[in-house]
This record gives sequence, structure tokens and C-alpha cells, in this order.
Amino acid sequence: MVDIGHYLILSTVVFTIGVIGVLTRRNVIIILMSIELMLNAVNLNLIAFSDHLHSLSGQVFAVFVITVAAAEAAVGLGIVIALFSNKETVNVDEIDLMKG
Amino acid sequence: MLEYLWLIPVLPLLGFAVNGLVGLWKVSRTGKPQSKPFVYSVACGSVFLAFSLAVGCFWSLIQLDPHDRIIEQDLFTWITGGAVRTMSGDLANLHINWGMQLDPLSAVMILVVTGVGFLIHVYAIGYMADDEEGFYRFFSYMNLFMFMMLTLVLSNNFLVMFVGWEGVGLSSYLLIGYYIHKKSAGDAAKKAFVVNRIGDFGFIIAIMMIFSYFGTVDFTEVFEGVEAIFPTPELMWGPLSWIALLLFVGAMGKSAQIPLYVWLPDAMEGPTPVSALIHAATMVTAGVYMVARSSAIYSRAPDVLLIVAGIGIFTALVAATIAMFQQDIKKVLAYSTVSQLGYMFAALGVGAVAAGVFHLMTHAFFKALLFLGSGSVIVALHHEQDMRKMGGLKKYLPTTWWTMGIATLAIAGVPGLSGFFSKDEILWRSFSNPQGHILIWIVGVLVAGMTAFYMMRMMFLTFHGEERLLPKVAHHVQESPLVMTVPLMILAVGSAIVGFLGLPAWLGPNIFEHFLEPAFATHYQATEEVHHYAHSTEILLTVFSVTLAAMGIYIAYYFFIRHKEKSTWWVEKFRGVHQLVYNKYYVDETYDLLFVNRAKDTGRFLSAFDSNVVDGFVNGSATITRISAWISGQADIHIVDRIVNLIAEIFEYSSSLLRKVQTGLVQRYALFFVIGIILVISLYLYLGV
Amino acid sequence: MESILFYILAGILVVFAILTVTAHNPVRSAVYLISALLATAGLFFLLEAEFLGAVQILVYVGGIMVLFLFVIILVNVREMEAQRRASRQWKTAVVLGVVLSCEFIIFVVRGADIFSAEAMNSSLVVGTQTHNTESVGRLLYSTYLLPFEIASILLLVAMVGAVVLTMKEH
Amino acid sequence: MSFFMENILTIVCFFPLLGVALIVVWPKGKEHDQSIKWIANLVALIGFFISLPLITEFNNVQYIDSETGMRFVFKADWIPTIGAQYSFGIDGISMLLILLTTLMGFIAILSSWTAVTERVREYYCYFLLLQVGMLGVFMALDFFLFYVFWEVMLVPMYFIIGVWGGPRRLYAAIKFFLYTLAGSVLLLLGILALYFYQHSVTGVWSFDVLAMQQLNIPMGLQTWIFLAMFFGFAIKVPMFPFHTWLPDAHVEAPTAGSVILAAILLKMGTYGFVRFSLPILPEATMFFLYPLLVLSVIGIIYGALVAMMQKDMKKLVAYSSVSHLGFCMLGVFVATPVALEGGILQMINHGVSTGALFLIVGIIYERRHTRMIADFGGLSLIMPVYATVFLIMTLSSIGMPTLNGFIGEFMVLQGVFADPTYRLWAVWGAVGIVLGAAYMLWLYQRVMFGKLEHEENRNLPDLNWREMATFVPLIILAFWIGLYPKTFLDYLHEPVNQIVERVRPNEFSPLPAQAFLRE
Amino acid sequence: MSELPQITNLLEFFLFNGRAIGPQLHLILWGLGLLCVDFLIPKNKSRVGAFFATGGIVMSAIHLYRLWGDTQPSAFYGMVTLDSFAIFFNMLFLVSALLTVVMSYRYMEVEEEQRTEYYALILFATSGMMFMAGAIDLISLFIGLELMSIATYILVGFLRRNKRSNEASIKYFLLGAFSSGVILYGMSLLYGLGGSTNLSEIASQIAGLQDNTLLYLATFLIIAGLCFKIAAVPFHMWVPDAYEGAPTSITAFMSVAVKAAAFAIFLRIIFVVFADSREMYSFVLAVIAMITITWGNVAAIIQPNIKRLLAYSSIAHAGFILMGVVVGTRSGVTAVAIYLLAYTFMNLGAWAVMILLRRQDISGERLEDFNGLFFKHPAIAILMLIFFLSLAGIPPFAGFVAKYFVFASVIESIFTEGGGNTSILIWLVLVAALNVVVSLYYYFRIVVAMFVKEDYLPVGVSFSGGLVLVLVITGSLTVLIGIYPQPFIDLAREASQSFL
Repeated sequence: MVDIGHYLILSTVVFTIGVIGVLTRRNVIIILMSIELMLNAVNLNLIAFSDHLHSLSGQVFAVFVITVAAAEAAVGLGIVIALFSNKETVNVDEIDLMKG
Repeated sequence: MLEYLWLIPVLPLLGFAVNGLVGLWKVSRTGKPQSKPFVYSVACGSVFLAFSLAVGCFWSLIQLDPHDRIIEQDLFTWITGGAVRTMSGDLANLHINWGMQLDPLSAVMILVVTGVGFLIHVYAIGYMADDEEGFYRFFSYMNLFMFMMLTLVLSNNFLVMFVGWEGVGLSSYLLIGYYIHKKSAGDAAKKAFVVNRIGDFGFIIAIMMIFSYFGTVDFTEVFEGVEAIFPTPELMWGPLSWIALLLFVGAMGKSAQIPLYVWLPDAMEGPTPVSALIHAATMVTAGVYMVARSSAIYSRAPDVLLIVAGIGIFTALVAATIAMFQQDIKKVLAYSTVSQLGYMFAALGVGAVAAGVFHLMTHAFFKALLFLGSGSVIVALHHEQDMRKMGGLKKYLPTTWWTMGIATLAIAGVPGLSGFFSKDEILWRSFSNPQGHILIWIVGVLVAGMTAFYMMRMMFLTFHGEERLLPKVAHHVQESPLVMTVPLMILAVGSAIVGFLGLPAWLGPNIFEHFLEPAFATHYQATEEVHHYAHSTEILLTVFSVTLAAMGIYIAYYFFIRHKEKSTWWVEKFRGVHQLVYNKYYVDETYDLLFVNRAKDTGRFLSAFDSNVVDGFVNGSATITRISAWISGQADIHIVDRIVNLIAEIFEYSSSLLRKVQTGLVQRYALFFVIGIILVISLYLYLGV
Repeated sequence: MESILFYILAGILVVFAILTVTAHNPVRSAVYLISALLATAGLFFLLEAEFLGAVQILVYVGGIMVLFLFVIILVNVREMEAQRRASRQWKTAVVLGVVLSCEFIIFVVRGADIFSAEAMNSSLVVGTQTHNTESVGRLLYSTYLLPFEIASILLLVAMVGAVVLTMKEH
Repeated sequence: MSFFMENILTIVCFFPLLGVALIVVWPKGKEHDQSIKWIANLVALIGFFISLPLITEFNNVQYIDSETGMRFVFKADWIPTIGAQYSFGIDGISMLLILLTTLMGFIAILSSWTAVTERVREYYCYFLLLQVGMLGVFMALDFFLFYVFWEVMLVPMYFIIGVWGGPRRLYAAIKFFLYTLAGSVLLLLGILALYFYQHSVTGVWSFDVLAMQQLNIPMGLQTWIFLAMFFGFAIKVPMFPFHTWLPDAHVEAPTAGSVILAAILLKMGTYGFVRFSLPILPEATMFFLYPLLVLSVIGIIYGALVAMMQKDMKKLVAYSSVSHLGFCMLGVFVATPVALEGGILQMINHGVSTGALFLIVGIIYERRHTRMIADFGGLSLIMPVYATVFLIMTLSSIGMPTLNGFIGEFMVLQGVFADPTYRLWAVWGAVGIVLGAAYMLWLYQRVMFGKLEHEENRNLPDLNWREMATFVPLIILAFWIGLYPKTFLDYLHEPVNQIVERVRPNEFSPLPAQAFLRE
Repeated sequence: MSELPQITNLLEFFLFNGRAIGPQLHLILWGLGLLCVDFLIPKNKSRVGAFFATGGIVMSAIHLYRLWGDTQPSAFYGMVTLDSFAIFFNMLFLVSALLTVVMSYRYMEVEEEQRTEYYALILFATSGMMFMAGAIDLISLFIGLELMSIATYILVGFLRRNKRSNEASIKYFLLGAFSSGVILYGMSLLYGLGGSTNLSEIASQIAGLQDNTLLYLATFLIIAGLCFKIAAVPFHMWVPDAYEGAPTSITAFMSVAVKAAAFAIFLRIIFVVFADSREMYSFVLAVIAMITITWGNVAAIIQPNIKRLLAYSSIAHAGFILMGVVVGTRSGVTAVAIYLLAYTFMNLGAWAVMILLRRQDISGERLEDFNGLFFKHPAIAILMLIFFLSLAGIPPFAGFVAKYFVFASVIESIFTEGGGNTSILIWLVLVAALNVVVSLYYYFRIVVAMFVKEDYLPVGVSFSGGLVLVLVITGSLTVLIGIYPQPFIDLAREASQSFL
């Protein structure tokens, strides 16, 4: 029987890996994937809790999180395409038209 | 008659208003000045009416029994204010009436002011004849002065007195600066006003002390309060002494005592009638009048009395020595005025109030006369004032000569003339009075001698000896018109005879002093333990002083008529001393040295001020003030204001920093996000909020 | 037994997560992400959340990641491999990330013991008799009906948005 | 008529808005400027006349509020939930200031007849709006309402300086605005603190100033609130370290702007101290008395010294008003009855004389387009009437007896002197008088006396009728206050005694003798 | 464990629960309808979309008005509630959505992006906000939030041929997704601690926790996410870029409605979940508020681009509103509500003027574009002046009343509570007060340009009936709230009734 702490620690690790990905990668798409990683860590949390609490709402929550993840991915990639068709780049550090 | 007392000052005021407004109207609308006859008839008329009213009041005053010869009239309530806590510990409301008081002292004053004033007005008609644009200005100013002076002497409380006090200062400012185009005139005017202000500074503080101690500024009430609270003289230095001293500071400013006398010689920049009226006969004696008026206070502040006497006699001495070597005829008279004022203060200082006032009166006559005389000389010589360019004028200006002669003899103290009596009274009192001192007497006698000397010197240089006239004026010198000479004659008569009002004890009753008694009633018994001298002593002293005066006269004769070369020889022999005195002891230069050069050392600060460094204490101090003013001005720009702008700049700078932070890189933003989270949660981890 | 499985799956998950973030080629990292997600799905099964595990595999792996791959192909890959992969601030970022995770872990380690108490009473306890999928379904259609409906709107919006943003001019 | 008297304060306060409305709807186009000027002037003049009943009916019992002693009180709910009320009411102090406002407002508007040529329409709108704001400040008995008016009048003043001002007008305007705003937000905090303290004590939500004057606030809180309010008012006055906005604002503002600024706006600060700080926070006032006196006296002397060095006439006058307001504050803070009355009277005096001096400077500036003292000299022969007016006002500002300045300064100093503890400060203040004479006369001498160096000055026209009309009332006032101040002082005794009773309880109400220590 | 509802009571189940979400339903249905009729509308007449959307909003508003007063504690098994708080905020959303739509149609033509989806998305976003305001369950709350966010991402990038718009949307989207990841993580922890997704149940659970380490973590992850939405420092960095790049109408919408919605859930969570653990967050929030106000104002001082300047100023305003949250009292809620109300009108007004100035080739974003506006269009300039004065908090305008209430709430809590937080609150109030001065400075840079600078760009502004209407409404309300705030205060207090 693995206690909840392990799952929490695992999810924090995954979460922060995702964060680091967001902070470091230049490629917008990979950044999006890192965000998916973060959401995944969230799901891990939810499921672990729902198991520990014997409450299913965690799992329902996870379902919604996945839904939202899908929606975000769709919109995000749409934006990426629009951007790419205008700027011919998907590197975030070349996107600095507006600053100051 | 007495119910018309208020008219006495008001009449000149009306004259001022009419002349001023009408003249202003005329000149601003038509560009042409008001016609002269109108102007002087209004001006002189108002003053004459005032004079006759004054006589009337005087008459009805002496009808009264000596003990109720103090008439107070409150015209209207002037200032009403909240409460203050007085010395006696109870509350008094600030309630000051605009009131008048007629008692022997003020009666004498109004007679002198209106009388002499009227004569001088008349004289001015002639003297100012050739001044077109300023005629109405001049006379309206003169009337304004009359109003203020009468307010001063007729007031029944210190504050109204202060009104007149400032007012005469103002009108003297206007009249000294009358010749607008002359820069020196403007400077002299400002100098006079500011020095007076320094004096007034003392005066106003004295008034505030008086009110906050006695809860009133009304003369009679204050003096009663003084008697009630300080029955005996204040042997330790206390509030009363402070009041007395501060009042005297005011007097020093107005009556040109050391060290505040420097403005008076400069004041000669004004027209001569002004010098006669304001700077000889009336205004400058206001200080004397004020000290005399408050003798109740002084009689209880012996230390201050000593100071008054000391400064008075010292001023007399210094001014006399300076006067001996002046070449400018008006300067001589100016310094002699200072010297005579010194006499009066010495008198007050030794407690001889009546004597002081007596000398004030006589001096008003002969000094006014002297000034007017010199004025007619100056007019005759087309505004030439340097005695070295005169001489032998006797045959051209006979009337001027004999009238001035009488005045000179009077001031020189020749027996039988007014000056003799008043001066001798002072000398005797300074010897005999308990507050007196042998030193004062000695110096006094000395000064008497010097006075005789320099006055005669002036006469000789001006009217006798060979002519040193400039060719261009030489051949049309003639006597002044009647309108100028008649006042001279009247004054001459006056300065000859008024002396008999105050005979010395060994000759008869001193009417004048006796008449003044009620004004100072009961103020002296506190310090009265007179040891009586025999008449012989008094006579002896008189003889002594008279001889000294005679010697003075002779020396003058010896040097300036008999052996003129001698004078130059002496001058050569004692060049140093002569230089020293001739240059008025370098007082002005010393002030310059003290302030101006120091100022120069302070580098470029002063470049701004050197341009307008004029002589003397005032400008010296003004320089100091201006340095500090400049510094504070700079401080205002560079420190106080700088800080404000600095804050603004800091904001703008940090604003630009924040704009740099906004790099436009989305990952940098995310980084900030993370940093934010880290900070917040570490707050809990490490600080455990 | 169960714990061994957990450690294996956790190891896989972490490794692939790291690979996802570090891989040169987006396609590669997409593939790594897929495997990480699969590992997560495994963990779900381990936690008796079969339904979620299934959803994870179907929606994520089947749907989202395919979308990703499409886009990656769309914006040409070759051009992207050539360049640096990390942004200039990556050192700082890594440090901060590590700090962040350490702090999270500290929190968890400190705070997790409150769970060691007996399972709390909770509003919706799983009936042991029913199957996980069924009960989740019941919940979705009863208690969470409203969010479920809103989610549909959400997906619609996303769809419209994607269309609006990528539609070519006509 | 009765309706008019019932709502007189409201009417007087908002009457200028009528003018604003008219001017706004008036047909556009430069050719209508003349008629707009007429409207503005008439409205201002009528505004002055309808404010006169405030004096004539002042002691009419039917308009006296029985328990507070306020006059013409008008109360109505405004924001009930927070207890803010629309409540107007005046006592002697505010009555005098209101009349000064209506009068100076008219004079200022009249004085800009020829001075303002472009954007006339807005100019007069701003002026009338300003008028509303200032009147409201003096009438409000509700702290919230007061604050609203207090802020409202910033905006028009900003534009008056910023649009019609001199070369550095924008800098000056924003400086004025920011300075004052900084002060007034702190003031707002102070007000709120009072408000909540009052609620915690009485349990009612109210901004009623008179109610707050009855509170006895604990010392610690008082000091904080006092500081907050102090910044608000001291910046407005302005007192010594906060004064730097004043010279800029004055120099850059158009003549009429400077007149209003000096005559009324600065008074709002002093009025604030009198109406709020003293009676509401008496202990704190006494606690801070010493530093306050120091600041005031520094203001007096520092202002005078700086004024002495100015080369620009307007700047000189500006600094001189720093000095004069030092007198006001000296009198207000020491809060003996005489001093307080003197201080309040000195506010009026400063309004009259400094206002007039700014007009004088403005007139010469309009003629010559320079204000540098060095460009003048010997004018008194060219413009005798101008010279006379200038002289009178100079004298009134240096405190020549028989003119208004003297009464105020004397009463202030006398009042300060009456408190043995602070004698010395009166002496310092008196030094200020001497300096005042020095710089004003020096100015007068340099401008009026001496030779006429500059040819272009030779044929400057003298005052015309309109300009005379602006001065006559001021001259009359100057002499009136100087010769018969009783007229004005009588209105002050009652409110002043109330305030003093708050600040120095029982000190000036009858006590057994020998309570006084003779030193 | 509820059974599936039987058909018999299904109807009255929906009748009962449906009314709680009636207004939202209106919006959604009209939005769907709009999407359906899209292809029927000829491209040249595409303003129809605007009118359609207006109709939807109006209907929804009417429905909402009918619901006024009879609140409903919970519906759909405790997913949403319809309390006065929700109603107040819903009204706010509807008003701002309406104004946005009305001011958009001309502008979208100027930008040549006139498409019906735009309005549909606005409707959906609004409904999302309304769900947020009513949500009392983590899940519905989160879904509402995402509905709003995703719709907004798209709207920000709606000018897809415009680089700035793309850039804005990608930035906003990345950070938004990131922040929702963070929020979710916090929520998951909260769920674990509370053992439920229902806010009130969570509250009752966590009240009994003996160690709130993890609670703290959860709280602050959520707060961080919300701070992102309300643009509080240091989570605000997206704001200037997103506001600059987005279509101005959408910028207005975001700066008002999105912010308001975020504050709504912020308050909801704070008051329902952490009601009795104020000590925990108020200090941090106070510090954040302080920094936010200062940063926003200071950064705006030398900002040459007016859209960015307004963006920064809206950051500062977020800080001010946050003050009301910090104190966590009822008067705090009232203050927030009033502030948002006033802010809606004055800020929308300012943005509407910005839209006016977007004329054919002029971006209307540079300071010079304002030069001499007064001489050409005095009315507009004066309105802008009013909006700026109000934003700066000068009476007698709405902004002053708003600021007054915020300050009042803080000072009140200083007085009433005392305790540890007093000093930080005092500092907060002082900093905020002084920032009023700073803000005035940069607003008046624009005022100077409008009123003093003479050189006017000779291009007429792009008027439209809608914009005029919007300006009239916003302007008059800005003044009205300033002069007679009583009714609006009553509304706000009504809203704050629903807590404690």
C-alpha cells in the first residue's frame, strides 16, 4: 500500500519539470507540451486523493481537467498556426514586438 | 472750544485729501498740474485754522484749574479683541480707542507744531515756487505730515501714538524722496524709513509688553497701573526697565541718537522747508516727547534713565564735534540738530523732563529759523550749499543775516535769548538733580562751547569775510521775497523771547515748568530727595558756561575773521585729528569696512550688491541681510525645490527601469510568475507567517 | 508488489517527463510525452481509476497528441531542429525550477502526515459494489451535470476558436 | 424672498454655475467673446451682491442655529449609508471669507477683460467653476462635502495656470496640482480616521464637523490625525518647507489667477486649520505648538529674505505672501483670543493687499510685457495714479498704521506676546515687519523713483476706469479695516472664543487672580 | 449518492434548477443561434451579428432583472448559486458586455475583421463569467473560468492578420494556460485537504485541520492564479502586451469584465473557504496590493503608448481593488463591488475614446494623437478629462467614491481589529494614498496634450452611433455615481449581504 505522500511528491516533481519546460524551451509547441505535463501532474494528484478519500469527485474533476487540456491544446495550436502564418516562427524569444 | 479738539489734526488731513486727490485728478486727466494759488491756499489755510484752533484750545485749557488740566476724548473704538491675562492676573480685553488727550505737554506740542508748521508752510510757498509738477505733491505731503504729527502728540494712548509715529515716518519718507529723479534722494528716503523701522521695532514690542502687563495702552491708565504695581523704582533690571529701554530704542530711531542717527544727515536731501519742519522742529523731537510723556515709567527705571542720559550727552558731544568741521551749511545744521536732541535726552535722563521739553520748544524756534535762513541763502545762490563758495553775503541778504544772527546767538546760549535759558536749565539740572552727574554737566558745558563755535563759524563763513561766490551766481544774488522773509522775522522774534517762559530759579518763577507740572504730576516724589543748592552755585555755574560759550564765539571770530591763515595752519598742525573729525569719525566708512569689505570677501555673492552699496549702517546691514536673503533664495531654488524635483526624477528613473523589466519575452514573464510563487511560499517556509 | 509497480511507473514517468522537456526534436518530445502519459495512465489503473486511465489513453494519447504531431508537421520540423533549443534564461530557470520543486516537496513532506489519519468521511463514497466507470458516469450525469454541459460549450468555443484563428481568407 | 433666504448659501455657492451654463450654450465664434466677458462679469457681480445678505442678516435670530450658533444652516441627506450630508452653514469666520471670495472673484474676472484674448469662453468657465469650489469649501459643515469642494477647485485652477500662464506654465500647473493633491489625500485619510473614531465612540456614521468638534480624541490618535491634516492644510497655506509650489504657480499664472490664488486659495489652508485642526484636535495642536511656531516664524523671515532678492516683481510679491501667511499661522496656532482674531483678520488683509499687489504687477506687465524690476524706474511721474495706488498697497502690506496690514500684524504679535511662554516668537515676528518694510520699499523705490532710464516707459498710459474699478473696493477695504476694524472683528469674537475654549480650556475664561506667574 | 432523476420529476427539476442559470442560458442560446445563422448573413451586412448579440444580452439582462431579489442558495446539486452577490456581478458582466458589443461594430469594420464569431465569443465569455460568479463548487468554478479564458484568448487574437494581435494572444494564452495549471494544482491540493469539491464543505473540513502547511500551499497557488487573472504584481506582466495587441474593444472588455469575474471568484473563495483564516493571507495580499499599485503607476509615468499606459493604470487599479479584498470584511466586499462598478463605467469610457481615436491610418495610441483634441472635438476631450479625473480619484466623479470606499474599508479594519496586521494596513493605506498623486501625473500628460497642445492631426475621429451612445452612458454614469452614489452603494451592500 503506497501512501499518498509518494504520489504527491511524484506529482510535484512532474509539475515542476513541466514548469521548467515552460521556462526554458523556445519552441511554443514544446512549451504547450510542458503545460500538458503540468496538467497531468494535477490529474495524478486528483486521482491519488480520490483514491485516498474514497471520493469519486476527484476523478470527475480529472475528467474535466482533461477536457480543458484538450480545449486549450486546440486553441493554443490554432494560435500557433495563426502566428506562424504571419511571422514564420514558433520561437517565443523571437516574439517581442511589444515591450516596455 | 475743547470739543473741537479733534478738528486740529483733521483740518490738515482735509487739506491733504483735497490737494492730493484734486491734484492727482487734474494731472492724470489733463496732464497739467493743479494751479498753485489753489494748492497753497488750501494747504496753508488748513494749517492756519488748525493753529488758531490750537490757540483756542490752549486758552481754554489754561482757564482750567491746574489739577484737571488733563482732558481725554475718545473719538471711536478702534480695535476690539479677545482677552489677555495681565500682570495682576485678571483678564483684560484688547479694547483700544482712537482717543485724544490735551494736557499741558501736548498743548505745548500742538502750539509748536501748528505754529512753526504754519510759518514753514508759508515760507515753502516761496521756496517751492519754481517747482511746477510737484507743487501739489509737496503741499499735500506737508499737510499729511501735520496730520500725523498732531495725531502723535494728541493721542491718549500708545497705539494711536504709534500711528502718528509711523505716519510722520511715512511722510518724512515721501518728502525726503521728494526729488524723485535724484537717486540719492530715494536712497536717503529708504534709509530714513528703514532705520526708523528698526526703532519702531523696539517701540511696538514695548507697546505689546505694556498691554500684556497692564491690560491697557491708555496713558493715564498705564501710568496709574505703573504706580500701583511698581510703587518704588525698579532697582533690579525688570519688566519696567525693559519697557523703558524698548521705548527709548524707538525714540533713538526717531530722534536720531547714536547709533541710529545716521539717517538724519542724509535726510537733508529733501527740500529745505522739509528739513526745517520735520528734521529740526517737530518730527525728530517726537522721541523726546514720547520719553517725556512716559516719564512715569522712566522715573521708576533708574538704570534706563542713566542709559538715556549717557547716550544723549554722548550724542551731543559727537555730533557737535562733527558739526565743527562741516562745509555743507545744511549738514552743519543737521549735526547741530542731532547734538541738541542729545541735550534734550540728557535732560530727560537726569529727570529734568520740563527742562527737556523747554529746550525742545526753544530749539524748535531757532533751529527752524536757522534752516529757513539757510534755505533762503541756498535759494539766493541757486542751490549752492557749500560754505566755501559763500561769504560776505551780509550785504545781499540783510534780513536773512540778522534773523539768522539772532537764532545763532540763541543757540549759542547768549544770555537773554531763548537758547540760553533752556540750555542753562538743562545744565543746572544735570548738576543738581539726584539722577544727574557731574560728568554730564562737564560734557554739557563743553558742548555748549563747541556749539557756540561752530554756529558762529557758520555765520562768519556765510555772511562775512570776502566773497567766494561762483562767478555764474555772483551777480544776481538778491534777498528772498517777503513770503519767505516774514516767517523768518516772526521766528526770530520768537526765538528771542520764548526763553522768558522758563526763567531760572534765581531770576524768577519758571512759568513753563510750573505749567507742565500736571502732565508729570506725582511721578517724581518717588525719587525726590533733592539737596538744595544756594542760588550762588547756580549763578556761578551759569557764568562758567556763558564764558565758555563766549570763548567759543571768540575762537570762531579769531579763526575765521581775524587770522584766517591760522585756521589752515591749525588744520595742518593737527591734520590727523582734523581729518578724523572732518570725516565724521569715519563712522560711515567704518560701517562700510565692517560690512562691505567683509561682503566683498564672500566672493561673487556680493558682486550683485557692490553696485548698490551705499554708505552707512543701514546699507551695511542691508548688505548682510541681502547676503542671507541671497543665500536663502539660493537655498529655496537649490535645496527645498531641488528635493521636490529630485523625487520626480526618481520616479521617472524607476519608471524607465520598470519599462526595461518589461522585455516582451513571454518566458521572462513566466519567470516572474514563478518567482512570485517562490517568494510567497518561502515567506511561509522561512518566516512562518 | 503494488509499491514496486508504483516505483517503476513513477520512474518511467519522471524520466520521460525530463526527456520531453529536453529533447531536441519536437516530434521526439511529443513521443516522450506520450509515453509519460501512458505511464500516468498506468498509475491511474494502479489507483483503481480504470475509467480515468482509459480516458487518459483515448483522449490524451489518441486525441491531443495526434493534434500536436499534426501541428509539428505543419510548421516544418527541420527548420526548428537547427536552432538552439533553450532560451537565454534557461540557467536561471532551471535553478528556480529546482528551488520550486524542493519547496513543494518540503511542503508535502511536512504536510502530508495529516493524510495518514484514517480516511475522512466524504460526501460521495464509492460504493464497492458498483464499477468505477459506472459510478463516474453516474456522477457526471447527476451531480456534475452542469459542469458537464458547460464543458460541451467550452469545447465548442475551442472548436470555433481554432477555426476562426486558422481559417484562410476567402 | 423667504425662499431665497432659506437657501441663500446654496444659491450663493452655485450661482456661478448659471454663468457657466450660459457661456457654454452661448453661440460659438470669436465675435461673441465680448458678450461672454459681459456675462461672466455680470454673473460675478450679481454673485457678490446676493452674498451681501449674509452680512445684513447675519445676526437675524431666525437664521441662527440655536445649539451650534451657526448661521443659515441647511442640511439634507446626501449619502445616508456613510452619513455624508449636504450641510451648509457659516459663522463669522467663514462669512468674512465668503464675502472676500465673491468680491475678489468679481475683481479677478474684471481684471482679465483685456488680459485674456484667446480661448475666452473656457477661461471664464474655469473661473466661475473655481468660484463654486472655493465658496463650497468655506460653507461646508460636512467633512465629506468639504473634501469634495476642496478637490473640485483644483482642476479649474490647473487649467487657468496651465493654459493662460507664462512660459513654464505646465510645470508650474502640474506642480501645484500634485503638491496640493498629495496633501489632500493625506487629509482624506485623516478625515476617515476621525470618521471611524467618531463611530467607535458614538456609534453614528457622520461627517458632521460640529459633532466632531465635541469629541475628545485620545492623544495618540490625535497626533496622527493632526499630522495627516497638517500636510493637507500646510501645503495649501503654504507653510515653510512646503512652499516651493507657490512662487512657480504665482509667476506663471495669469494675473487674475495669481489674484485668486493669493487672495482665496491660500486662505483655504489657513481656514482648514482654524475650522478643523484646532477645535477637533486641540491637544495635538498644543502638543505640536512649538514646531508649528518655529515653522511659521521661519516662514515669516525666510519669505521676507527671499523676497528681498527677487528680480521679478511677481516672484517678490509671491514670496512676500509666504511671509504674510507666516503671520496668519503664527496667530492661528498660538490660539490666544487676540492672536487668533488677528490671524483671521490677517487672512482678509493678505487677500486684499496681496491681491491688489498682483493686480498692480499684472497691469504693468500688460503694458510692458516684462516684470523685471530692472526694466522700470521713475514711473511715478509717468503714472501718478498708478503710483499712488501702488504706494497705498505697499504700505498696507508692510503694516502701516491706518491701513489694514497693521491691525492684523499687531493683533497677531500682541496675542502671541500675551502668552509668556512664546514671547520670543512675537519678537521674531516683529523682525519680519522690519524686513517687510525693507523689501517692499526697495521694490517701490526701484520701480517708481529714480530717473526714467527706459525710453519705452516714457508714455505708458495711466490706469483706466476699469482698472480703477478693480482697485477702488480694495483701497476702501484697506482703509476700512485699518481705521475701523471693529466692523469685522465683531463677527470673529464669538467663533474665536469657542475655538480658544477648545484649545486652551479655562485659560481665557475668568479665573481668580494670582493665577498668573510674574516672571 | 443521488439516483438518476425519474422522467416524471425531470421537468420540474429543470424548472427549478434552470432558473438559477437562466441568464447564462439566454446568452449561450443566443450565441449558438448566432453561430447557426452565421452563414445566412451576407458578409457585407455583418453588423447583424452585433444586433443579434445585443438582443441576447438585453434578454439575459431582462431575465436577470426578473430574478432580482428572489435568490436561490444552490442549484444543480450545489454547483451554482444565485445569491445577490452573483446577481450583482452578473449585472456588471452584462453591462460591460453590452457596452463592448455596442462600441465594437464600427471598430471591427475599421479593423476589417467584422465577423459574427466575434460576438458569439463575447456572449460565451460572458456566460462563463456568470458561471464563475455563481459557482460554489471547485469544478463549476474552474469550468466557468476556462470558458471565459479560452474565449478571451481567441478574442485577443481575433485580428489574425495583425502581428501584434497574434503576439498578444500567444503570450496571453501561454501564461494563461500556465496559470490555470497552477490554479489547478492548488485546487487539487485543496480537494485533497477538503475531501470534497464543494466550497462550503471544504471550508468546514479545513476548519478542523491541525496542520495547515499544505493548505497554505494550496491557498497561495490558487491566489497566484487569480492574481494572474486580476493582473496583480508579479503576475501582471502579460497585461501591457495583451492589452496593446488585442482589439481595443476586447481590451476594454478584458480590463473590466474579466477582471471583475476574477475578483468575483477571488472574493467567493476567500470568504467561503478561508473565511476564518484571514491572518494567513491578508499580510501577503497587502504586500502584493502595495507593490501592484506602485508598480502599475510608476511604470505608466513615462509610457509613450497610451494603450499600454492605460494597461498599467488598470494594473494599479487592480491593486486598489485588492485592498478591499485584503481587509476581508463586509465593508471590504462592498468597497470592491463599488469600485468595480465605478471602474466599469469610467474605464470603458476611456477605452471607448481610444476606439474613437483609432482613425484610418492613425493608431490613436501615441500621445501625439491626442494633441489638440479639445479644439476639434471639445465634447470628447471633456469626456476623456472626466474619465481621467475619475480614474485618478478626483471628486465629484465615480472614481473618488470608489477610492473612498476602499480607503474607508482599510482604515475601518485598522480601527476595529488592531492586531498584528495593523501596521501593514497603515502602510498599505499610505502607499495607496500617495499613489493617487502619481497616477494623476500621467493622466494629466494626456490631458495636457488634449487641452494645451495646439497641433491637431487633421483626421476626423471615427464616430458611430454606438460609440456616442456608449460615451453618453459611461460619461453620465461616471458623473452620477460621483454626485449621487447612494443607489449604487445600496446595490453593492446588497451584494455583500451574501457573505457572513
